Amino acid sequence: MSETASTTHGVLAGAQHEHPPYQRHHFSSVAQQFDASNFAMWLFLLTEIMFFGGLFTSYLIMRNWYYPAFVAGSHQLSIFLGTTMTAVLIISSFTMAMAVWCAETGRKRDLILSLSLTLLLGVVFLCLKGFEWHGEWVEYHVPGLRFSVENFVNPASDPQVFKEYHDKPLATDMAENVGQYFFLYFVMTGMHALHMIIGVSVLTFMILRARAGDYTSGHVTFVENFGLYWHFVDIVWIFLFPLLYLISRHS
Amino acid sequence: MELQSPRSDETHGEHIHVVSPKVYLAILVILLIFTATTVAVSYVDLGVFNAVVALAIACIKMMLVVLFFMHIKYSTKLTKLTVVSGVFIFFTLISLTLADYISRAWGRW
Amino acid sequence: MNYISPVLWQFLRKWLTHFALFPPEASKMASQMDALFFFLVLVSLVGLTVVVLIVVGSSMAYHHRRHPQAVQIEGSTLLEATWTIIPLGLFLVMFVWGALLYFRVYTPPANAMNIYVVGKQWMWKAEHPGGQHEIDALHVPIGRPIQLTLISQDVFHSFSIPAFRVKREAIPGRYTSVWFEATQVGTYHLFCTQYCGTNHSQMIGEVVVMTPDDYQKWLAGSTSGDSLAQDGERLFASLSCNACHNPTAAARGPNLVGVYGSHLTLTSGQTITVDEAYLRSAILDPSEHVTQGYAPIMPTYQGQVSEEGVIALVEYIKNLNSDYRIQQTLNTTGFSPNIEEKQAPAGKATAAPGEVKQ
Amino acid sequence: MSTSTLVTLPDQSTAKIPKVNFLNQENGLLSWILTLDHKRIAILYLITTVFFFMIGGAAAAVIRLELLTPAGDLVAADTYNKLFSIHGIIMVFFFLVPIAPAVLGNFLIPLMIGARDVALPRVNLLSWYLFVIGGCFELYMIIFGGVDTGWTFTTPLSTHYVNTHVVGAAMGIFIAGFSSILTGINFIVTIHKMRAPGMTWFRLPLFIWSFYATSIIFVLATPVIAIAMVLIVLERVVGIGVFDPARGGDPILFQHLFWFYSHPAVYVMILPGMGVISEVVSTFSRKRVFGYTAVAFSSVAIAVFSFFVWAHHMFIMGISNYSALVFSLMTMLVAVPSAIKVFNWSATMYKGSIHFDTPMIYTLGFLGLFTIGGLTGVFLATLGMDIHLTETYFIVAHFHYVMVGGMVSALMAGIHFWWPKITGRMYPESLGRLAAIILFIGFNLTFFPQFILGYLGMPRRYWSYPPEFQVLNVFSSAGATILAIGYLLPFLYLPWSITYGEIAGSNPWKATGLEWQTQSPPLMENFPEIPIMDHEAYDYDWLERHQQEVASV
Repeated sequence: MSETASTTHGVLAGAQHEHPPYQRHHFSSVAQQFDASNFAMWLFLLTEIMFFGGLFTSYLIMRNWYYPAFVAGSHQLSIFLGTTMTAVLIISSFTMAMAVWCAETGRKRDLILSLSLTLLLGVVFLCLKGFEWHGEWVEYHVPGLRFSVENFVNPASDPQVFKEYHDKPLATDMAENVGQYFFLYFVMTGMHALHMIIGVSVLTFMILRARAGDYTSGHVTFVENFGLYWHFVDIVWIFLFPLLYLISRHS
Repeated sequence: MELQSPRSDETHGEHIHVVSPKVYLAILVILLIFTATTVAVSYVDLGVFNAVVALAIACIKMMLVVLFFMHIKYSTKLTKLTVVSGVFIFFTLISLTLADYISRAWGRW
Repeated sequence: MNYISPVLWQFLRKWLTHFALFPPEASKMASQMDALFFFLVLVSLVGLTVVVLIVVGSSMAYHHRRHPQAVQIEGSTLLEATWTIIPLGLFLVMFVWGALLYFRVYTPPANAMNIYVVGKQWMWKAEHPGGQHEIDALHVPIGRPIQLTLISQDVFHSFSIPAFRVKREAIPGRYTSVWFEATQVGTYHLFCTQYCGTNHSQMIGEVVVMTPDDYQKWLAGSTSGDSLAQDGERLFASLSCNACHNPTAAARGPNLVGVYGSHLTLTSGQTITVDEAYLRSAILDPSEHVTQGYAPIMPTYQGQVSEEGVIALVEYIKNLNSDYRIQQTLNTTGFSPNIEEKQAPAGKATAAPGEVKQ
Repeated sequence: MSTSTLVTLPDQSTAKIPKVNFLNQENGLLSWILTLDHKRIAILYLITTVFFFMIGGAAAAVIRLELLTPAGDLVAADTYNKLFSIHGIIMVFFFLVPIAPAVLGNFLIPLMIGARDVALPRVNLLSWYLFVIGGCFELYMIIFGGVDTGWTFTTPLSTHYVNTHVVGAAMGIFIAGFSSILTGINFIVTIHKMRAPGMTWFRLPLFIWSFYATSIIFVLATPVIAIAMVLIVLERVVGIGVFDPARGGDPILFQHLFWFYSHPAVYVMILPGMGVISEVVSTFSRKRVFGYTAVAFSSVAIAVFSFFVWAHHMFIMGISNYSALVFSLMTMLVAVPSAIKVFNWSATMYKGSIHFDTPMIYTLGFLGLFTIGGLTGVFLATLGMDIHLTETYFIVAHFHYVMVGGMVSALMAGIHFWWPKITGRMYPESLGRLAAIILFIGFNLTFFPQFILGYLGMPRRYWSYPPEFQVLNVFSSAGATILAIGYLLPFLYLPWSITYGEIAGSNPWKATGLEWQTQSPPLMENFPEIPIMDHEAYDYDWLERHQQEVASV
C-alpha cells in the first residue's frame, strides 16, 4: 500500500528542510506520517476492544448465571439518567466529529467552539456519572465497601423502584449475587469513566493548542486521531447502556 | 446528504476525505432516535429477545459511529481489515469462553 | 537422605539398581496411558532423527570448505506439502487417540464405587461411603472401579496419583470427578500438583491399594460407626430440612425421595438431571435452581455447612433413592457383595420415607 | 580468527570505527534516557532486560540448589514459593516477552526495512519508560517481601489466600503490558508504513515476518491480561469480584482470561527467535531460506492460531469436554507451522556452503532443542496424555526447552550475529563457540532429566520431594551449574569486546540484509540515503555483484 507512496523518497532524503514544520524527520512525507499515526491509533483501539472484551466476557457469564440478580440490580439504576448520559455522549461524539471537520477545513474559531462543546459534554457526562455513583453509595450498593442486600431481599424497602417494577423479593443467596452485578457495573463504568477522564484532559490540552492555531494549518492528525479515541469511548458506552441499564425493564 | 467528493484512490490518505457536516448531523439524529427506541423497546416484554434487540440496536449504532464518525467508510482496506480483525478476536474471546460454559451442561463426563 | 551425600556414587548405584523411567503401572488406565506415551515418544524420536540427520548430514556434506558454492534452491512445494501433511496426519492420530483416552479417564463407569475427596490447605480428606474418613491417604480395593468426586474447600488443588496415571483438579465450588481401577497391591504416591500456597509440597499422601479382603478389614477397622449417609441424615434433621422437604401434601419443598438421577424442570423452564453437582448447588445456591411449582423460599446454606457436610447431605439424598441403589448394586460386578450388604441396610433404613417425615 | 569462519574483517591495522555513529553522535546521560533513536532505545532495553534476567537467574540458582536434596533444607517453604514466583514473573514478563522484540526488534526492524526510525519514536521511548516503571513495581514487590502466587496468579489463591504483594506484582505486569502493546503497535505500523522503496512484503527478511506476527499478538492479547490483573487487584482491594467462588464468581473465568494472553505470549517469546534463526541459517549456509513463503506464512499462521488454543492449559481444570476437544485439535494445528519451519530451516542447509561461526552453532542448538520442546508440546496437547503430564516436571522441562533452549539459544545467536552491527566490533570467536557448546550441554543436562521426573510424577513447584527423585534432580542441578557458565561467558567477553574486540566493518558475515549495507555501528539516521530495494531477500548473487561493483568503484 505504501510502496507507491514512498517510491520517490530515496531522492528526497536530502531535501528535508522543505517539509512543513510538523513533519517528523523520519517520515518521507506528511501523508506517510498521517497514515502511520492514523493506523497506529486504530491498532490502539483494537487493544482497547480487547481490554473491554475481558470485561464483557465476565459480564455475559455472570449475567447468564445470575439473571434475576442482574434484573434487580439494573432496576436500581435510573433509566432517565442513563438515557441522558447516552444522549450527552452521542452529542459529544457529534461535536467531536464536527471538530475534525473544522480542522480539516481550516475553521479555527469553529474548531475551538466544537472542542469546547465536546469538553463541556464530556464533563457533564462525568458529573452525571459521579452523581449516579453517589446515589449507589448512599443506597448501599457498592459491593465490598458499602453493600446491603436489603433492597433485594425486601424490595418494598426501596419504594421508588418498587412502585415502578414491583420486583419480587430475591432469596438471600441470589441477593448476594447482586453484588456481582454492581461489581461489574462499577468496573465497567469505572473503566469507561477513566477513559473519559483521559479524553477530557487531552481535550483541554487540545483546546489550548487549537487557540494557537496548531490544527488549522493543515496538520489535523492529532485532532483526527483523538476523534477516533473519543468515538471509541462513545461506542463502549453505547454497549454499556443496554447491558447495564436496560435489563428487563418491562417487569 | 450524499458524499461531497468521490474517494480519491490514488492518494492513499494523502488527502483526508472530508465528510460533510450534514452527514454527521443526520447520523446524530439517527443515533438519538435509536437511543430512544432501545429505551422504549426495553419496556416491552419480548422475552429473551429484549436482550437481542438491545444488542442489535447497539450494534447498528456502533456501525454508524464507526462508518461515519470514524470515517471507516472512506478508509483504506488496511484500516477496514484492522477493525474487522479486532472485532473477530473480540468475538473469539467471548464465544470460545462462553462455548466452554454452555457446553459444560451438555453432559457430565 | 535429607543431606547431600558425600559420595554421589552411592546415589547413582541405588538409582541405577532401581532405575525407572516410568512410575509403576498400578491401574487399568496406566498401560493405556503408557501405550500412548510410547507412541508419542516413537513419533518424536523419528521426527527428531529426521531433523538431526538432515542438519548433521548437511553440516558434514556441505561444509563450506568441501562445498564452497551454495546451490540456490527456491523451495519445493512437493517437499513442503509432504512435511506439512505427514506431521498433520500424525498429530491428528495423536489427537484422536488422546481424546479417546481422555474421555475414558473422565467418564466413570456406572458401577464405580464413589469416594468423596475434599482438598483444603494443605491436606486431602477422603470420605468413604461407609463413613470412614482419612486424611492424606486413600485406601482402595483392587479390581474395583473407584470414582472420586473431588471438591476443594479453598483454592485450586489437584489430585494426582502418578502410578494410576490419573489427575484431576479439585476446584472450589464445583464437583469434578475422575476414576480408576487399581490392579496392583501396594502403596503409591498421592500428590497435590496444583500450586496451592505455602505447604503445597506437603500436601502429599499415600494411596494404599489392598486386596478386597484386606480392604474389608480396613473398612471394618476404621469405621466411625456411622455411614456418610447417616451423618447426612443427622445433618438433614438438625438443619430442619425435613420441615419443608417431606412427602406430605402440604410440603413447601419438593420431596427428595427418588430425586437423585431424575429429571427436574426448573421454574426457568430448563430441564436438568439431578446429580451430585446439582444437589450441592441446590443446597448452597437454592434460588438458582427452584423446581417448577415451588416458591423460591429456601434459604442458602452457604457458610453454614462445610464441604464435608454438603457431601454428607448429598450422600444422604442419594441414598433416599433406594431403588436406584439396589439397581446399582445388582449392576456391580466383580466385587464382593458383602460391602454393599453392610451399607445397604443403613441406606435403606434412612431411606424409609416415614422416618424422614418425623 | 580461524579460517573456517565467514568473517571478512577490514584490514585491522587501518580499520576504524566510523567517526560518526549512533553511539557517539550525542553524549551524556540525558542524550540516552531522552533519546528517540530506536537503536539507543534498544540498548536501553538490553540493559534493563539483562538486569531482570540476572534477578530471575539468581532466583533459579537458589531453586536448583534447594532441589539438590529431597527435604526442604536450604530455604523455607515460603521463601521457595516466592523464589519460583519471582523467577517466573520476572523471566516471563520482564525478560522473555520484552527482550527479543524490544531489543532485537527495535534495533533491527527499521534497519532491515530501510527506514530511518520506527514510525512512532516518542511512543517507543514511552514504552521503555512504562517497562521501567512496571519493573520498579516488581522490584518494590521483591524487596518488600515478594509474592508467592506463582507467575500464573491462580485465583482464588492470589485473591484471598495469600498476604504477599500480589497487588504490586499485578500492577507491574499491567504497566509492563502497556509497554508491550505500544511496542507491538509501533512495529506493525513501522512494517506497514515505513518500508523503503522496492521493499515489498515478499522481499522482507523473514525476521520481519516473525516480528510482525509477534506484534499482532502483543496488540490483541496483552490487553486481556491487563484487565485480568485489574480485576485481581480490585478483588483484593474490595474483597469481591468475578473470580471469587465464595461470592458467586468463577475462578475458571480467570483461567480463561489469563491464558487468553499467556498462551499467545508463549508465541511472543518464540516467534522472534524463529525470525533470528531464519536470518542466521540463511547467512551461514549462503543460501536463500528454503520455501520463503511457507516460512513467512507459518509465522503469521502461528500468531493467528495462537488465539484459539488457550484452554489447553485447563484440560484437567474442569472445562467442558467439548471445549477440550476443540482446543486440543487447534493445538495440534498450531504445531504444524512450527514443524514446517523446522524442516524448512533444515532443508536450507542442504546444498548450502555452511560456516560454523558462533551464531550458527547456537542455531544448530536451537534446532535440536526447539524440536524436542515442540514435540513434547504435542504430548501435552494430546488430551489423555495431558492428564498425566500436566503440572509435573514434564511441563517444566517442556516449556524450558522451548523458552530457554529454543528462545534463549536463538536470542544468543541473534546477539552474536548482530553484535558487530550494534557495537562495530567482533566478539572473540572461539570463546563464543565454547559458550554455545557449554550452553547446549548444560541445558540438556539440566532439563532432560526433568522429562523423566515429570513422567515419574514429580509435581512442579515442590519445595521438598520424595527421595527417589533425588538423583535426577542432582543431575539437573549439576547441569544448571554448567548452564550458568554458558550464560556467564558472554556476560564477560561481550562487554570486553566493546573495547578490545576487532573492528568488524559493515558486513562481516557477508549477509544480504539491508542492515548490513550500512556502516557498523550505524548512523543515528541509519542510512545516509534511504536505500532502494531492488532484489529478493537472501539474494547472495546480488550481494556478490554489489560487492564487486563497490570494489571496482
